Amino acid sequence: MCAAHDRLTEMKLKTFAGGIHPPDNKQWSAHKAIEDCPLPAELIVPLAQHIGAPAVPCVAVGQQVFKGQEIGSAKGFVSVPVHAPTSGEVVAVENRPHPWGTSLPAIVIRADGEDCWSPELEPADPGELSPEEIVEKVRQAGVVGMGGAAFPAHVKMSPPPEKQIHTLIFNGVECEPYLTADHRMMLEEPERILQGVALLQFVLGVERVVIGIEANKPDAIALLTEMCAGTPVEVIPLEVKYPQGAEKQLIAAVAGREVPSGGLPMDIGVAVHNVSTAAAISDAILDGRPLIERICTVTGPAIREPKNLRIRIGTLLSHLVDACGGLAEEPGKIVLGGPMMGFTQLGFDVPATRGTSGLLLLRHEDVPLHPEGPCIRCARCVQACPMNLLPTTIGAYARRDLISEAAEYRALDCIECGSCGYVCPAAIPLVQAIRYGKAAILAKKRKA
Amino acid sequence: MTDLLVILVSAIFVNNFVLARFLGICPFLGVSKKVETALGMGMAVTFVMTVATVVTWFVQYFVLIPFGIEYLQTIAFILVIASLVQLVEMVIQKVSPVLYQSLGIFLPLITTNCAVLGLAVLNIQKDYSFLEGVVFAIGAALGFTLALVLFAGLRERLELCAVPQSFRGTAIALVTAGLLSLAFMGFAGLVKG
Amino acid sequence: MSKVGQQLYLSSSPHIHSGETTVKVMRAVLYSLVPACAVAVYFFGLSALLVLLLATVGCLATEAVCQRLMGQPVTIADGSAAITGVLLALNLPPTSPWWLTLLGAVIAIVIGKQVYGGLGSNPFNPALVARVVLLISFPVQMTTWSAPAPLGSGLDLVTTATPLGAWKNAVMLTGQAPVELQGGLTQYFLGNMPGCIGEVSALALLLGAAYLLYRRILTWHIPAAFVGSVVLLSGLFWLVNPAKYPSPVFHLLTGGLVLGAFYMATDMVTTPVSTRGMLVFGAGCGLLTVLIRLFGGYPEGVSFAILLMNAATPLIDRYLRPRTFGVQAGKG
Amino acid sequence: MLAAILSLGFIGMIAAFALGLAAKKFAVEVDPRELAALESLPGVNCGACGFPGCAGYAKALVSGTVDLNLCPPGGADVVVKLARILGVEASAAAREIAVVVCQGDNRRAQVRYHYLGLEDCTAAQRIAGGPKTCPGGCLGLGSCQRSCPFDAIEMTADGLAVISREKCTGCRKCVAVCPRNVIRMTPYDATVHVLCNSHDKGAVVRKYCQVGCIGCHICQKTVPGAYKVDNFLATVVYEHSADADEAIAKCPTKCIRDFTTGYPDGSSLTPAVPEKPHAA
Repeated sequence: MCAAHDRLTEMKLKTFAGGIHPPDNKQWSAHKAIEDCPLPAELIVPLAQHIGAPAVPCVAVGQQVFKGQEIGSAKGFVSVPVHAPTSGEVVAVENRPHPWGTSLPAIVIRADGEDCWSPELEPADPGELSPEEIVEKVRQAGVVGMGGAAFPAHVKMSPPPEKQIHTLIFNGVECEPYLTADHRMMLEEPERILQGVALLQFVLGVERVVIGIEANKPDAIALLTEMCAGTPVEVIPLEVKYPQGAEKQLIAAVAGREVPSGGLPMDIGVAVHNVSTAAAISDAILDGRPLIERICTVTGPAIREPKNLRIRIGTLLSHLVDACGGLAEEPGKIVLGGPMMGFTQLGFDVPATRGTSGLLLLRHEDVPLHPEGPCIRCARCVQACPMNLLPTTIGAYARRDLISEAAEYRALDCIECGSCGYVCPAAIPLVQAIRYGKAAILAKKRKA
Repeated sequence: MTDLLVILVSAIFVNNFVLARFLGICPFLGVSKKVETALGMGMAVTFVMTVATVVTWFVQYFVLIPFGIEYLQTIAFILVIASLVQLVEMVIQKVSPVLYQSLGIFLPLITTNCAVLGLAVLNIQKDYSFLEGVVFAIGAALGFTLALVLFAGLRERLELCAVPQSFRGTAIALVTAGLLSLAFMGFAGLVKG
Repeated sequence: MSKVGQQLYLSSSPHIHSGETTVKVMRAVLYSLVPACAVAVYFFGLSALLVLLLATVGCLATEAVCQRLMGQPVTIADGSAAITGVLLALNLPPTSPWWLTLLGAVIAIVIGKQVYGGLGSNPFNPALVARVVLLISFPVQMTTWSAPAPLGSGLDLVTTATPLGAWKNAVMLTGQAPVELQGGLTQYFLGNMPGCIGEVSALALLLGAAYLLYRRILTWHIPAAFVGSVVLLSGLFWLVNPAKYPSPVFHLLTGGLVLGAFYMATDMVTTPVSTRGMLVFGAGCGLLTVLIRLFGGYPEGVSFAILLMNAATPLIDRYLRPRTFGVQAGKG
Repeated sequence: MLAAILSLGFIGMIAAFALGLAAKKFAVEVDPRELAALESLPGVNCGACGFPGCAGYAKALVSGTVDLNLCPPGGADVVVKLARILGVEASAAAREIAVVVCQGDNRRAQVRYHYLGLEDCTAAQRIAGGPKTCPGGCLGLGSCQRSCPFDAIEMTADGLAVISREKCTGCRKCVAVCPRNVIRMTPYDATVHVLCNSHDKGAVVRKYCQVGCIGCHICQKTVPGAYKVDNFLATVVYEHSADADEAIAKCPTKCIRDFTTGYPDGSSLTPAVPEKPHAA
């Protein structure tokens, strides 16, 4: 392992232009094996957990449901169904606090403690399935991108015929500081991942398959390299730099090509899936099980015992905190996701969703508080921006409501990775300003 | 050849019409809020200046001097230049309504623009030949455009600055113009023009 | 688990920060100027120290008064006014009378900075604005130079010409460069020559710049492009006529070139933000500097060159944006 | 002398001829009514009419497809002028002004988290629905103030927007920019308003705001017809609000206010409205 690490540091690692080097703070949980989070008494399953149209409830209050039973149906192509994370009774279908900041429709299930799988779910033999059947099963299983964005996986698995995919990239980068969920999964459940990799490779009919992993996970790189020996799958170590795991930056590092502005990876014949998504696809086909649980890193200086938990979708954050020994200290910030792109929460009464890769609890003293000052045009944000934008200029235009100017400086190309905000010595909320500008640009476009 | 180059460089940098001779301040302040407009204005001025030089040169040497009525120079030049600008205005309005809108009321301003008239008069004063005169005109116009575009860039940037209330608008524009002129003084003595 | 109260912070991402602040950046710049100031005091004695102190205190006081008058919070602790003060002092002759120094400080802060809205808003480098205003308004005081009189040497400051001034005079009178000027390059490097307080010792300035490069406050682009274009252009003239034009090394070590290239032209506020823009900015500064030095009326062109390029910065920023990821070159 | 007259005359003739030719060749049709309309508009280019600046509105007016009363800053005078120019019947718009229907500044209404970020209400609203517990209350970050082309909005020290009756022209820019819809257009002549925007039940409102409407119906009972209570929130029925001020003293949470007697607490604006016609 040590030798592997040395080799990694000697090699000229692939990466992208720009980016930052925040302290990764993964030591809190990187060595902690995945633990099953105790089943809570009540689960709150939001109907909107993915990008696209929310699911529509298909169960009634009082109904008994099995674990894995569909409780919300997909509405439209870019949408996925949601499933009961455990067996029990539907006690409410109503608006509940949602991680997105408002109250949104959710199905509340009181667990009966049996945790009994739906008898309708059956494993399938992938050898007997056509690619279309696999995609349909993935859709039915509600699999979404597990890196955080939660984009329905079946959409990425069914590119239009004119867009032939030739490179399939699996994202094991996990560049967000603090988070170790993917890392632990690669170490502990590589079979699940590789089965998913094989399935995706079959569905998309690609020649080149790559797993990209940041070089700060030498054990995972060594393990997967060993397991992939003799297969067409190549494991590529990548330079430790944020946002190495952003889709476009990962493609640039691995394939050396840029996704065109406003386009999708499939436009240049590439598809990217998270390693956890691959594992979920494997579950969906080989076990017939829908996506009802995921690995979530509960970490940060304000939690007593940081852990990597296997959680049911719909578990309240308070339950996760309890499972990690409670709070070490009054938290100053509750972040769902990583510290660079995660969303702050008003409390622990919101459920974890399919996109919840981490719960980060910062103490009061960890919250960057120094007041915003004027921009001194130091250009750090320009150097850090992985999209080669001028964040300070876009931000300045956006907050003065000069929307067409912000658009001219290509605000819509921003991936909101937060690199600019991280480096800004004047503590200008650049990402927020650019987001504001992007929303205004899109609103203007809709109007026109 | 060297003479022409000296005339050109001198007119653009050393004796910049706006920043060293302080001619044409009105459009300099008026049409410098946006770089695009400034460029359009610069082109309009370049065109007017060149044509005005040609025409006034002929008027001077083929009308005024032969008839011995040099004392009518100013009136004759104004007459010629004013009609010219009218012409340009009509053409632009027809050909490029967008440019016309952004130049707005400033096109007619070139009519009585001291830069254009000053150029024509200077040309005669300096005893330039026809070719020298044209080069001088182009240099002056380029210098005007350069100053205008630089200034427009600065003003666009000022839009994003927290300029104190009492200095907003013309006040800060004038301060900036002063500083720009100060910087241009570095060219002093660069060529004897 | 404990109840979460109203003490939570909520914000947009990111939720961590590098810890770099404007104040830290400004302080680092101040630290980096210490060697140059020390050398200046060594060579020019107490009069240099006096100018340094007067300029710095003058800038701080002016900034405080301006902000108080405008009803804004007083932010002189951020260090930016102090930097302006020190840089202004470094751009003045060691024998500047006290009123000249103070006037410069007021001009720098009021006209150079505060009328534009303070830190981050000024289009021109405030210290250079002040220097140029003084140079044009008080040419006698601003071009009275003295030979260094190192501390302890017992010498008095004697009026003499700067190397660049001497060269220009000689060329104007005889058309030939004086031979003896080329000789003292090592002395020039150390700072043993007449000139502005801060421009004499290339060594001390480079030491400070190295620290800034290490702290990643400076990037190499502007200084490299500046120095590179000066070497290239002056070298060209030198090769054509070495009897008349001084060598590139002479250009580099005399006058305010090192001070300009590493400190004045790298003022973040007044320079482009993109890498390409910085290179163009630096090259433009170098080009203008050499042109003004060799052909202009003033012996030294660094200040004017930088001010002119400051003026061009918005245009450079506008037309030399970095190529956005995923956008083909030449499209948008 | 003759030479001078002749030569100048000759030059003038040529110029006139060239111009005349150009006027024919490059003629551009501009409706004179458009110019006249543009001239009579105020020229502040505020965009309240929904067109790009006054010139845009003038153009649209001439096309005859839009109403004459879309220019709030211009007021009734402009409508009359436009009607004369365009030869149509004037339908004078009653003057409307914007009112912030909230008194819950940061002292009187609960703030549920420390907000870090842009000083902008729309941006703050996106962070978990905004830092005020009240779902409808003024966030106090001043987006409306910055959007106002007439400098009519004041932000109090405790974070509450207050709109000056005198300066407001009714352009509705603030209404469009407010993410919480707490700014309403009201008839200028109506000076009594219920300053609350929360539809929560009384008990809930009491928990997070000292000056919120609790839906107690007392105002409605005191001055029948002048108030209506809808979903736990009272509003003034402006058509019948002549005696609405009689309920002010009865309101238990003091959320009804007559703007002629004073703006919300903390505002430095002074009411400068002549006494109401019926109060004699």
